[in-house]
Amino acid sequence: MSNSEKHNGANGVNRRAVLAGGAALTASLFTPKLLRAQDFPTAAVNTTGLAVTDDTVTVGILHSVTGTMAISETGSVQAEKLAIEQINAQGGVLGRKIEYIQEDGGSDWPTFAEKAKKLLVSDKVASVMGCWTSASRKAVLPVFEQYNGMLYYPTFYEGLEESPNVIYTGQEATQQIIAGIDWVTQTKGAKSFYLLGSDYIWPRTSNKIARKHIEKLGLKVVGEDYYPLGHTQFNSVINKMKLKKPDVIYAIVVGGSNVAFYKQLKAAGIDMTKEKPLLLTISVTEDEILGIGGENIEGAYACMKYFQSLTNENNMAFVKAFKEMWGDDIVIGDVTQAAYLGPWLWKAAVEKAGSFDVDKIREASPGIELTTAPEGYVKVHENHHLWSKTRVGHAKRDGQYEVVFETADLVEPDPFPDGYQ
Amino acid sequence: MTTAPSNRLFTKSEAIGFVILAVIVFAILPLALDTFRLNLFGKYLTYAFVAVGLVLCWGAGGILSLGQGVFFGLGGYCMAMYLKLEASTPENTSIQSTPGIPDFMDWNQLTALPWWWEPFHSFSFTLFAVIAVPVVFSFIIGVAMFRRRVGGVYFAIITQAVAAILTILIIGQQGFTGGVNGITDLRTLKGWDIRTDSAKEILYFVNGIMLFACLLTAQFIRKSKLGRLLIAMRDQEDRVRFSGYDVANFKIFVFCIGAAFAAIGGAMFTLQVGFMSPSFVGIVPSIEMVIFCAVGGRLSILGAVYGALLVNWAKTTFSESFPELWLLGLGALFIAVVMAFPDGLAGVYTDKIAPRIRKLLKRGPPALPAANAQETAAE
Amino acid sequence: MFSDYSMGELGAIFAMQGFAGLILFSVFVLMALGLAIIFGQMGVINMAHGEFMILGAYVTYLTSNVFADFLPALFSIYFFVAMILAFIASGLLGMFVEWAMIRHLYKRPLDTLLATWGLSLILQQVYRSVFGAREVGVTIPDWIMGSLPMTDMIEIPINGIFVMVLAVSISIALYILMYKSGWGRQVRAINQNRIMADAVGINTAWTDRMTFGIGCGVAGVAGSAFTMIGSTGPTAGQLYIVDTFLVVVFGGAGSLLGTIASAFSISQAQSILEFFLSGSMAKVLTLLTVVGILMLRPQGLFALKLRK
Amino acid sequence: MTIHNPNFVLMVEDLTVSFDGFKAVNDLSFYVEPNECRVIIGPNGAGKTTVLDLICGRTKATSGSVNFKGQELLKMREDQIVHAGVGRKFQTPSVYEDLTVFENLELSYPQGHGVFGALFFQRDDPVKTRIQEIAETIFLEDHLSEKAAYLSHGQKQWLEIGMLLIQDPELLMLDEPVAGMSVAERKKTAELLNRIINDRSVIVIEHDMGFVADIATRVTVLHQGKTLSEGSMERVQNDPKVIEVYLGH
Repeated sequence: MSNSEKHNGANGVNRRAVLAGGAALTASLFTPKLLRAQDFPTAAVNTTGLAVTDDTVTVGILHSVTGTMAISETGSVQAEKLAIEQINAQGGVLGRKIEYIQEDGGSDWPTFAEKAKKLLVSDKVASVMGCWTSASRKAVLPVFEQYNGMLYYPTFYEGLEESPNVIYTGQEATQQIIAGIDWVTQTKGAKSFYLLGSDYIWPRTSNKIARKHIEKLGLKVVGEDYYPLGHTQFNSVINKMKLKKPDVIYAIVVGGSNVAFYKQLKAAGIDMTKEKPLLLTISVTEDEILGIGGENIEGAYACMKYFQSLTNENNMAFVKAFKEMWGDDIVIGDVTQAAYLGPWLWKAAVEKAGSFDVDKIREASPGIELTTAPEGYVKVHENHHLWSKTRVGHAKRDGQYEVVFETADLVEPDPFPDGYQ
Repeated sequence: MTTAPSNRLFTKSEAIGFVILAVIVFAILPLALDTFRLNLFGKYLTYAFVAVGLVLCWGAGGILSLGQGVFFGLGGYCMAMYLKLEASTPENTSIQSTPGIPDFMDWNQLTALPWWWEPFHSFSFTLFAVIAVPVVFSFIIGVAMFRRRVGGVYFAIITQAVAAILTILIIGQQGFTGGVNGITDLRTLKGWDIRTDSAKEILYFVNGIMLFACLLTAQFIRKSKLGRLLIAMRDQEDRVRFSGYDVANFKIFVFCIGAAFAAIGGAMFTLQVGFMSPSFVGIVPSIEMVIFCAVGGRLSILGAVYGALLVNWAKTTFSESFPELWLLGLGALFIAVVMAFPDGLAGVYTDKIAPRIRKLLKRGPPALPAANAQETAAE
Repeated sequence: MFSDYSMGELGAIFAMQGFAGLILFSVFVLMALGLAIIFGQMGVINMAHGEFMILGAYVTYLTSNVFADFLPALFSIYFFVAMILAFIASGLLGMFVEWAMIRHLYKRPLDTLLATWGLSLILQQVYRSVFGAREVGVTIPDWIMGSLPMTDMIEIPINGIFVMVLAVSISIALYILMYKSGWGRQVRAINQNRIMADAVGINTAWTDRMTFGIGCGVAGVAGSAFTMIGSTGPTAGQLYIVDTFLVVVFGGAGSLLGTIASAFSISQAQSILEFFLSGSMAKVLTLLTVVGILMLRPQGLFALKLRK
Repeated sequence: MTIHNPNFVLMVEDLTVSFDGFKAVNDLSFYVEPNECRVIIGPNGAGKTTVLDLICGRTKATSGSVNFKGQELLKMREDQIVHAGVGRKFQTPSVYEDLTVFENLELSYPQGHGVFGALFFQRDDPVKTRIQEIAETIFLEDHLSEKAAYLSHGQKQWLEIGMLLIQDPELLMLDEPVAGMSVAERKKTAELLNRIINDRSVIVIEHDMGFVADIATRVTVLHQGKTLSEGSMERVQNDPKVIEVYLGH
């Protein structure tokens, strides 16, 4: 793959498949009103010197293709490219084809900042889809604020942030956590919890919110443990869990540690299908199950906003198009879907504002609705996060989740939750 | 020739080398590059501090530390703590439950600034700490190891473990350190906005001046009797010991100097890049810093600067165009430097290029004095 | 923290925890044995040790796929075939690396460190290009992933027993190889005096290559075994390198017994601390203790006192 | 503990060192007088080099005492022992090959031995004169600006002796100073040693009996870490125990 060059959207992929997918989506979901470029003169829609011509508009894709985070970020890159393909197939944004410049963050935070700056300053991209870890987002944030760029950030994360220059397309912690804990206490009658996490900010913050909520419900947290990223030995903590006999193991383990944890849990005789204890996680998407092995995590519950197995029409078309573009073996996790929303949300904001200017997009963004999202209907909140439903999936042996619960209404994003800090 | 060999600070060719580097750093790069690229080169130059320290420790003294990232990080963190406190005024942080403390502390339910953060309100204390903290730390490690005659491979592995420990600690104590995200969103230095283009340019020059100060210090050490003792220790440690020197003291000293250089680099890194995170403390960056030094030539302080510039520039360029090939290239570079060019760029220069230049110069006036030939080989 | 539990429960947990410590011990032994040979006997610092382990893991992954596709009837025992293949693959790669690289660097131990670090980067990228950046899921036969219920509380994981048995058998095999066979005598002779060994007719070049190959092969077997408990990805090997080196150095280079003793003490310390503290702090305390002891006793636990 | 006796420069008493149970030096005692040249001889493995290692602090003794002019050397660091006035030459020539002869001698000049002393050490005239003087003594005055790596084996041995001389030690210990030298070099070395041992005490380990006879005041024969015989060259040569050890088996 060669980066840092302009890509016309359809390069290197099966154009027909994409068009078919895009068309299927278009046809089945809504009838787009075709916007023609000549109705929107470049000088009018681009007053800040962004990379917009009469026929094209350039955006940036900024993820890790190399390094340890490449494992996770690949799916996001694929989703963003798919969305761009489909938008172009429908006629682009304000009649202009989207071109993208892809940069590699190399799993290294200063590199992210460096490349973000390059995208904004040298390439003058109209928006950036990118970042995965909180650390990379924190590193680029000052750059986006200084040069007034717009970042579409796909990962579920710890919250505690609300930047005018970021649209958070994944869930923040309270959206993901509170609904899940309510569900497990109401349907499963859980009374005691054991919190486990990898040792960094997202698991720690999430567990903090979880603990407050559990205690608010009058229930008990019987243990809380953190292991360094990349840790591979979990027998001691599994023993502690056996001693404390929690009803729920609430696990936020990430990366390679995940694989070790679930394999060792299974080997220690904790059969998750028996739900004694029940395992609830917010960090294992279908992507992670590939590495863990479906047979090792069968019976666990995951709480997030999207599962590949969702059966609504939007999602069926999305999964079909995704597989046509990237191959049949691929799985789609929560973050991948959230990344897919980025270009669509940006398109909607541009069209609502009638301009590519970042300030106008920012103004236009709150209130934007997307009825075509694979996860269903979403809406941008004033705090730049998405209103979205939260769902609970039950892991099956084949590596997919069966959706067993879904919140009745959209959950309001609350990045600075009162009483949870 | 029965007179004593040259004892001047510079031989002629060394002086020329310093001048050329100064021209590159202070004239060519700033003129040729836009602010963005210049800032990148400024970042690369902060690694050169570490590489120069490694030339003293490893090339001259034979002490290979795989934990230089620790000192780079400590220096950088000290600076970042000061900048973060300045950025965390009660007005800026009014949305927090406890305004006036850094944001990550607030997220971690800290309600007051930890006592050991307090002194970092003072800029002069911070400047002191940038050097003192890493030096004290390296002194402790140095005393413990060199007094017990731990050297070579063992020293390398233990410093590596120290880097691992510090990384886990920083990440684990996120309420106090910012955890894996590091200390981010640094804005001003005594009210001066360090994010603007003009600030970046000024910082680049400050960085260059600091680097030359370190280079001159390193050159002075190399040319002093202490410098010759380091080489002597590397080759015949026992002989030095039985000539009445307390070998450990010299190793501790040079290790502390290396740590101080790395720390200055770290502080300049924080200023120019605008944040500090544990990813510069661990094993991988520490080993990469060794390769900067090896590529430049482990015996040449000027080579170390070129090594840091070249490897990092290549990293940026190649990872932009061929992200998949970059790791292969970096790996191959490690192997090539060790197997084919153990003296790095500086070695290639003295063996292959310098003789030709001299030949050329000899043909036409003014000829370089032949006496310098051997001295050139030493640098 | 224990007042709420009955004696029976506590007894069971301590038994389990002891067992967890033993598993960790076996994991450390498996990680460190290959390195102990290469570092201890040859003085080579192989920073690519983790990547040799991961090669074994990938071989296991491929073998499991082949068995699943072509020999489903024999799937339950594919693991043994995989371990042998892992040994061969990592061993051959090791011998190649020794021939191409290491043999030129015997006099410069610190340089082997840099060169093998370069090698590890290259191997990581090769794994990424061949197997993809994502972790691969190795399907383990069900019988290995089960557990033996001893009482209500005590359940012994079979993969733990498997790792332990493997660690013990490889240790014994290596012990016999190094200390009871003519070949082992040659290796040790070279370690003590290369020139002399050469002079008395030992084929030092071949012995070196075999030693390095066996060390890497053992790493491959370890990697194969770790598919049962850990992840298999391009960069997974990096997770092991610091622990492995500390185990070997702490034990005293050149001493297999020392390596085993050090694996035992570090694993027990870590396992016990993990039970009482959070995992991160347990790890920091363990590493600090090891580094502290190494500063006081740099030659490690079991170094011979030699006349220099 | 040994009480210092002003008649002796060095008093070695009950010195023992054991390596994992093997006693390389076993309960050894001997005494060296001022201006004496003591030669230690003995078969391979007798513990000769180990004795020197123990005196100069390179090996730590298991028990016993080494008293040098009233100071207990066993409790001192190597560099402190050197400063007390003990110089040691190793068996294989150990000079700094990457440095010039001048620099080799300069590093041994007894000044600027602390870290900062070395950092701000000035190469002034007394230093240069002294180096010139020593270089002449060790036949290397024409090689001062050459790298030590380019010297012949014998010249390296001389250089190392010169590096000791410049410190002007009261007790000089030489481990096989003529090993590997040509006949001509041997003669020159004997001459050199005869010149420099006059105003100090010397302990020499040597195999070459002709050379020993040339320089020795007294001879100590070591066998299995113990003194087998001691006295003048003539007495030792006629001692039946010595003959048995050297020729008996």
